[in-house]
Amino acid sequence: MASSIRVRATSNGDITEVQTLIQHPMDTGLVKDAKGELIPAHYIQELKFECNGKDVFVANWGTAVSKDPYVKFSFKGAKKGDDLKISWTDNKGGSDTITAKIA
Amino acid sequence: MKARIALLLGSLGAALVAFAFASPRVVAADKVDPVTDAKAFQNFFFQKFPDVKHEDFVNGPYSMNEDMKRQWREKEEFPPYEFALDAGKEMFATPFKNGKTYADCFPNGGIGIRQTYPYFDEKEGKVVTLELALNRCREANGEAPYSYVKDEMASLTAYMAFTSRGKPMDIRIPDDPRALEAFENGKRYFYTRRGQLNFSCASCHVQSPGQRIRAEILAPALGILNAMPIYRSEWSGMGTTSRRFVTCNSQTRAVPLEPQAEEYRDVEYFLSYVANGLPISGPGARP
Amino acid sequence: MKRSLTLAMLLALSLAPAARAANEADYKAAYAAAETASKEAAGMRNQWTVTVSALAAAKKAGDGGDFDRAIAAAKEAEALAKASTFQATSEKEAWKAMEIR
Amino acid sequence: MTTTGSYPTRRLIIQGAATVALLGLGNLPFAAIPALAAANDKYPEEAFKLKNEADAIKALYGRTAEPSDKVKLDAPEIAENGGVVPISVTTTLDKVTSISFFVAENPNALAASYKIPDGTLPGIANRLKMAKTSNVTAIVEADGKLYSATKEVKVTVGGCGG
Repeated sequence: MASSIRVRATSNGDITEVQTLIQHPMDTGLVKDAKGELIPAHYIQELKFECNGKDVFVANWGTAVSKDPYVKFSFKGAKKGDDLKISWTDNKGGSDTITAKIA
Repeated sequence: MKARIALLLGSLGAALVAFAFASPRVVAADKVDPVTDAKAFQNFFFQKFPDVKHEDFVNGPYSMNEDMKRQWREKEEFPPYEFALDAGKEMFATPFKNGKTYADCFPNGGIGIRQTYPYFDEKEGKVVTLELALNRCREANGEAPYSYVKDEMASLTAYMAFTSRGKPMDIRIPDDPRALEAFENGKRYFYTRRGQLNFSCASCHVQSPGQRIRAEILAPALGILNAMPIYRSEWSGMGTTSRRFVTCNSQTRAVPLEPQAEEYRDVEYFLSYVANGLPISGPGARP
Repeated sequence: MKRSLTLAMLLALSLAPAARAANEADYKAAYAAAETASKEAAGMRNQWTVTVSALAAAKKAGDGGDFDRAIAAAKEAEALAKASTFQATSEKEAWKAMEIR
Repeated sequence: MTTTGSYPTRRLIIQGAATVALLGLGNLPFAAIPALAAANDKYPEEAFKLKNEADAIKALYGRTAEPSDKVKLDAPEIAENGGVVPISVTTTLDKVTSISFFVAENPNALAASYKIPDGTLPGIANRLKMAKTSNVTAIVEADGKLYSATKEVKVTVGGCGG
């Protein structure tokens, strides 16, 4: 199954812009399903980006982050071809990770 | 006194002439004339919204409101239909149990043809939509049909729409009285009021596009299906044209018809034909 | 005097049925009428969602023995169904008024 | 610590204990900030549970923020849908170490908190959920101080009825 993480990392000059879209329900635990039962909270808590052996961005998310969450940021100190490791863990212990090449 | 009478007679005469002039137009309209209808339909919107670029109408509410357009642009940077698109591409390439694939069912392998759907099938004498053709292809190859409303069907149509992005809508009406009747049936459905709220599609999408209905900006009817299938934040998921018709019906408190009912296929035929020439922009992201 | 007497009797008569609790037969009759009206609306493919829910409410109340409420709901369903059939028939021509020409 | 004979050792030990205690105490306020900063490394469970925005800010950063026009918060006037509200922030402040977003009227005010290591630009775009019309606040922690920007975003349901 394809990874749940879609990433676009493009570098121009010293700045690399990173956009990520993750396939995840991000359930708040406050919503009822068709049968009227509460859908338990199920959301990504931490999303980490590492490049050249150091964290370049760490996101701590609550239940107010949208379904199929998206985040965009930029950082310096990387160049085309470097590896960018992205990994997330959610409140149910689920996780996923991929390594993408900076274009 | 005499002047006033003359004035009265004059205006009466003018009114009569105007009426005479207009009435053949009304009479002519009863004979189904899709070409004139399409021209009138497009001109109505081009005149009502002179500063909206013609091809922009296919972006629905975002062609009507700057603040919404900005939110849309931001979403389109990494659109939420990305997953459905990838899933559709993968499904399109995965062969059926009998080894065939969707490409064998469609002209040009199914790539870049969405703009010709729906088409009028002269053998069967009815409108065939992309969704109907896809399920027919599955059944012809021994596979179970998909729901017409979301999930797999939305992913497949998303991929096929994506391969047609930018191509102008190109719907043809063959010279066949049944095709003209289907077009007319679609037009009638579009303008007919229904549900306890007594709205027709036109009440919202012709009389008040650009205005708000609670938080939403109403899309113009011109090119309203060019972006199908759409990812709606409201559904937090994908939806096909059928799903949109079904939900619109229930919002006016009309009991929806079956997803591929004749009226739905015909109104899709009508709305696609009058949007001829405007680019395909599917899959779309909507509120 | 005679006239006012007959008036009073008439009044009493009309009040009488409401006085005694609506019974199952009345409910059955009201529900049947509502059902035929709603079938007619469905036949014209112009059923309203509120008709369906009013009919369901009538049936639920009826099954529960609350015939007063069941009859009220059935009457409402019938009225809604009739309104939707009226809408369908009048729209047969009325839609042209909105058409873009 | 070298011990000089038994008697002094006891005094030394007591003295040692005292200093350690002092240090410990003294450390608390200092430790509080690094601890909190350290807490940043750990998932700030507490802050995400709090309903009220001010409490959440305190729990996360240990102090309050002052509005600053150097923090530019970009959010729609009317959200097209409460489930997907595109919100982004940029700032000209430097030495930024953390950025967080708060939606006052949400069940829990703190929506997202980001750590900005050295070398990462202080600008983030994300999509948040909003329960209803509310003030959205972005907080930037720069050089140990907190700066904020707030904007009201209107949210309501769409559609005509159903």
